[in-house]
Amino acid sequence: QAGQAAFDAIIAEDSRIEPRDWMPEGYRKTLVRQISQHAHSEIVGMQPEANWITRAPSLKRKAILMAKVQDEAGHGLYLYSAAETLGTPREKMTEDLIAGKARYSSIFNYPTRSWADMGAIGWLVDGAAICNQVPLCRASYGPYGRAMVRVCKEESFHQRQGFEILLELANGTEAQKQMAQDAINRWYAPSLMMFGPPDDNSPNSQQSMKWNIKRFSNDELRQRFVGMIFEQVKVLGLTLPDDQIRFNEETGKWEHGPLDWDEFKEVLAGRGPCNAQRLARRREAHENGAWVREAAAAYAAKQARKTEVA
Amino acid sequence: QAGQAAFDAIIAEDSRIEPRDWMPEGYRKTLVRQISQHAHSEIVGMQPEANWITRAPSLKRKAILMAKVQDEAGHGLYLYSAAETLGTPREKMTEDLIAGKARYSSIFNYPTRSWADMGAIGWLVDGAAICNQVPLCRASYGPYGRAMVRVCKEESFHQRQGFEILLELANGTEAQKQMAQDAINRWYAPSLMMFGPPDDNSPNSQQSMKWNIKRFSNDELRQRFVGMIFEQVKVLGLTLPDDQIRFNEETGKWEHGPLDWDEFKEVLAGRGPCNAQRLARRREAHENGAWVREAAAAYAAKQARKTEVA
Amino acid sequence: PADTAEYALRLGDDSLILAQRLGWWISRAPELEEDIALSNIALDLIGHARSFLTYAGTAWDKSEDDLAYWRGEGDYRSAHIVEQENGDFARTIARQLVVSFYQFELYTAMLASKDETLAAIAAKAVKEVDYHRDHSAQWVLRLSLGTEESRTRMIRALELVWPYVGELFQDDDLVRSLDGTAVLPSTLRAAFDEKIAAVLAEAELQVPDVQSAPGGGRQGLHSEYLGPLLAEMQVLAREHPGASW
Amino acid sequence: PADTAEYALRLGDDSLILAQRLGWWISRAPELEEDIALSNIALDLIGHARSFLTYAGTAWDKSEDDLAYWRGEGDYRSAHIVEQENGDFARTIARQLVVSFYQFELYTAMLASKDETLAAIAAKAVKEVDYHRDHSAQWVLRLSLGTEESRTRMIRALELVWPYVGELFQDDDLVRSLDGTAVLPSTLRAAFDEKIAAVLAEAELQVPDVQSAPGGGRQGLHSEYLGPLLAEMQVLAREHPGASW
Repeated sequence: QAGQAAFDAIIAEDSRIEPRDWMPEGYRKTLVRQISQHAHSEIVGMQPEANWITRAPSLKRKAILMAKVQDEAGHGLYLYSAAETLGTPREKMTEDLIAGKARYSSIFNYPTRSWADMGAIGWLVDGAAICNQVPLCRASYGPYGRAMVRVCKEESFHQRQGFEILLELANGTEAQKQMAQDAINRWYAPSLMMFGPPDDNSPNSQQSMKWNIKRFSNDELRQRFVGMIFEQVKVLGLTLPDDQIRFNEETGKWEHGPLDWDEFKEVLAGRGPCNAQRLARRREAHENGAWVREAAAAYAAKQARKTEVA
Repeated sequence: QAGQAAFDAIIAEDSRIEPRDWMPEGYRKTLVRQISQHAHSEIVGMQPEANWITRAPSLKRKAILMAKVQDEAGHGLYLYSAAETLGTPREKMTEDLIAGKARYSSIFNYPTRSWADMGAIGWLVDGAAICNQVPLCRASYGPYGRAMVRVCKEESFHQRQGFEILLELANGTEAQKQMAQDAINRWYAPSLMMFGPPDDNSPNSQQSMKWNIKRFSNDELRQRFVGMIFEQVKVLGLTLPDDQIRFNEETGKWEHGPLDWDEFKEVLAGRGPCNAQRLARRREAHENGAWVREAAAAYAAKQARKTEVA
Repeated sequence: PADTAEYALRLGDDSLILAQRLGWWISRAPELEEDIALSNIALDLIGHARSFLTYAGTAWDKSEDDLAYWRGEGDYRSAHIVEQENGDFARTIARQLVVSFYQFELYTAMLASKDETLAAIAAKAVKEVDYHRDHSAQWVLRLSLGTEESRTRMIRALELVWPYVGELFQDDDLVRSLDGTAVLPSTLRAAFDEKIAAVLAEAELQVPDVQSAPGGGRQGLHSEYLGPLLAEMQVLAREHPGASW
Repeated sequence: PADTAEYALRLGDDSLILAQRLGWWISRAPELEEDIALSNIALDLIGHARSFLTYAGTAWDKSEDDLAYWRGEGDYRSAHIVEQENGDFARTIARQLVVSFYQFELYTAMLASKDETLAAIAAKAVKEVDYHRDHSAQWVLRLSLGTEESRTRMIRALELVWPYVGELFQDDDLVRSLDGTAVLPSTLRAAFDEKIAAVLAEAELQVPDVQSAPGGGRQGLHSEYLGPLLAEMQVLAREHPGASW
C-alpha cells in the first residue's frame, strides 16, 4: 500500500521517518523496545554511580559525579519522550520496568566496588555506549536520532571525565593505582559485552540494519572499541585484562580474547550481582514517590479548573 | 470513710498499698503521673545512647551499650506495668507521650556529642537516677516499689559501666582524656538538675512525702549526689566544672555552685536541643510500627477464635 | 583575616552539608524531573560551598578539600537545620523552603559586603538560590493543596523542621565584629518571615506553632545527625591521606 | 592455622554485620517488646562474632577489635544477605528468618567439628540461634496471617531477601580443604529448605520465585551496602589509632 511504499522510499534514500509518517508495526515495535530499553538503562544506570556521591573523595569530583548522574536522568527523559512519539506513554514504560518486564543494559547489574569504578564506568561503559550510539544519531527514526545527538555529546564529556579519574588514580599512590587497575579488570569484559552477542548469534540485528536503525554489526562496533581502549590504556600506564588484543593487519580489524558469554547470559537472566537490588530500588523510589506524583496531579487539576472558571 | 481510714493506717505504719486497696484519687493520679513519667524517661532515654550503638569503638563496648539500652526498654516495660495496675493502660500513656502531653526527664533532651557521653550518662545521669530511685524502692505503692528494686539493681550496674568508660578514657590518649572531661563538663549541671527544682520552689514534694512516695527532698538528694561524685571524680583524675563544691562541716551537707534554672526551664518548656527530635523519633517509631502491632493483634485474635472453635 | 575565614566557613558548611543530604535523593526522587531538580540544587550548593571554603582556606593555607574532609565534627560550623535527615519528600522540601528563603535574604544582603570576595560569591549564589526558593515554594503549594495525604505530610514536615529555623537568625560576637563584612543574621528575619508567610498563606498553611531548639552549630555544637553524615562523607578521603583525586 | 582462621572470619563477620544492622532498630522497633527481642538477638550475634573473631585473630596475633575495626571492605568475609538494608520490619524479619535457620543448621553441624574451639562456640551459639529461629518464624506467621497490609509486606520482603539465600550454601576451596573442621555449606541446604518450607507452609506462603544473586562475600566481593555500613561502624575507632576503650 501507499504507506509502505512511502516508508520504503524514505529508508531507501536514507532519510528520516517522523512520528506522523506511516510505519510498519515491526518497525514501531522494534523502536519502542530499543528506545525504552535505552531510557531504562539511563535510569537504572544512575544507581551504581549514585552509590558514590556521598563518599566522593573531593568536592570537585562530587560535583562532577552529581552532574553526571543528573545528565543520565536527563537522557532518560529525552529518550522516554522519543519513545512516547511512537505512542507508548512513559508511565507504561516505567511500569514495565518496575514489574521486571522490560530490559535495561546488563552492565548496570554489576556493583561499583570502589571509587575507581567511577572512572572505569566513564571510560569503558560510556565509551562503549558512545561507540554504540554515535551511529544511532543517524537512525532512520527522527526523534530517536535527534535525542541521540544530544546524548552522545554529553556522553563523550562523561567519558573524558572518567578517563581523567583513572589518570589521576594511575598517577597517584600505589593504593590508588591498584584501585584503578582492579576497576579496569572488572569492567573490561562486561563493557565489551555491552555490544551484544557475536554477530552469528544476534538474530534481530539484520532487520534493524535494513531499517537503518542499526548501522554496524555488534562485532564491528566491539572491535572498533577494543582498538580504541587498547591505545588509551597505554596513556594510563595500566593494562587491560586480556593479553590477546591485537590488530590483525590482514583483516584490518582488532581482535580480543574470548568473552564469557555464559556469565553474560546469567546476568541477562536476572542472576547478576545487582539485578534484584537495582529493580528493588527503582520500584521503591517509584512507590515512595506515588503520593508526591498524585499530589502534583491533583494540584495541577485544581489549577486547571480554576483557570477554566476564570 | 473506711477506705480513707485504712489507707491512712497503712501509710502511718509505713506499709504498702496494693492495687486492690482503696486509695485517694490524688494519690492515684500522682502515682500514675510519676510512674508513667519515669517509664517515658526510660523509653526516650534510649535514644541518646542508641545514637552511639552503631559507632561504639570496640565490640565489648558495643555489646555493653546495646545491653544497657535494652535494659532501659525493660525498665520502661516494668514501669508501664506498674502504672497499669492503677488503671491507666499503656496505650493511653504512649499516646500521651507521642502527643507531647506527657513529660519525661529533661536530661534526655541533651544530645550525645561524643563517645565519652556514654560514660558521663552512665556515671552522672544514672548516678543521679539511682540517688533518686533508691528511696523509691520503699515507696508506699507496692508495684512501684517492687519495680524500682529491679530497676535500681540494673542502674547501679550501668553506673559502674559508665564510670569504667570514663576511667578508660581518662587513662587513655590526650584526645580521649579531653573527650571525657568535655562530657563531664556538659552533663554535670543537667544531672544535678535531675533532682528537680530547689525545695523552696517544689510545690508537690510535700504531699508526696506525706504519702510515703517521696522520702527525701530534692535538695537533700542533690547534695548527697554531689558529695558522691565529688569523691569519684578524683579517681578519674578529672574535674567537675564547679569550683564551689565543698562539704559544710556545720550543716553536715555538701554544697555546690549555682545552677542555671532558667536554662532548665527552657528545656522543660520544650526548647532544649533535642526535645523536638526525641519526640519526633518516638512518634515515627510508633507510627511506623502501627501496621506490625495491628498484624500481631489480628493474628492473635484469629488464633483465639481457632482455639475457641476447637 | 581569620575572622572572615571563620565566617566563610559557616556559609560554606551550610551549603556543603545540605548538598550532601540532597545528594542522597539522586536516583531516588519521586519522579525523574525531581532527580534533576534536586541534583541541580545540590550542585549549586556544592558550588557555593567550594567558593566559600576555598576563600576560608586562604587564611589558613588550606584547600577546600582539606576543610571538607579533614575537619572533625566539632570544627564544622553548619546550622542544625541542614544536618536534619531527609525524611520523606515533604520534609526535604520543608527544609529546603527554610534554607533557600534564608539564603536568599543572606546573599542579597551580602551583595553590599565590603569584602569583595564574599560579595562576588553572593552575586552568583543569589540568582541560583532564587531558583531554589521557587522550587521549594512550588512544591509546598502542590503538596499542601494536592491530596489529603500530601497536605498532612506537608504540615507534619513543617512542624518537624521549624524548631531549627531560629538558629539561622542568631547573631553572635563573630558576626557582630565583622561589621560591614558579615551580614547580621537577625536583620534578615523580618524579610524572611514576611516572604515565608506569603508562601504559607497561598498554601493555606499556618506558621508551625512549635518550640525552638537552641542551635549551637556556629560554635561547633551539632545535632546528633552530623557525626554519621561526616563518617560517610569523609571515609574514602581519610583512607588515603595525602592522595589527590 | 590460617585456613581455620579464615573460616572463623566468615562466621564472625556474618554475625557482626547482622548485629550492626539490628542495632539500628534499638529504640525504633514497632513495640517495646521488640526493642528488647531484637537487641537480644543482636547481643547474641555480637557475642558469637567476638568468639569467632578472637579465635581467628590468634592466627595473626590480632584482637577481635583489630579485625572488626581495622579491616577494609575487601578483607571482610560476610555474605551479602547480612549486609542488606533493614528496610521495614517485615524485611528485617525475612532476613532474620533466613540467617537464623541457616545458622542453626550450621552450628548444629559444627558441634561435630574436630576443631574444639569451633565446636565449643557452636555449642553455645546453637541454643541462642534456636531462639532466633523461633522469633523470626513467629513473626512470619503473625505478619503473613495478620492483616492484608502485613501479608503484602511479608511477601514482598521475602522476595527482596531471597536472591541472597543461595550464597550461604556455596562451597569453595577453603571449606573443602578444611575437611572435618569446617562445615560444607552445601550439606546444610536440604535441612534448611525443609524447615523453611514448613514455616512458610504454616504461614500460607510460597518460597519466593526469584532469581539468585551470585554472592562473592566470602571472597571479599561485597554488596554496595557494606561500604557505608563499615564507614559508620569504624569511624570512631579509626579516629583514635592505638587507643583502648
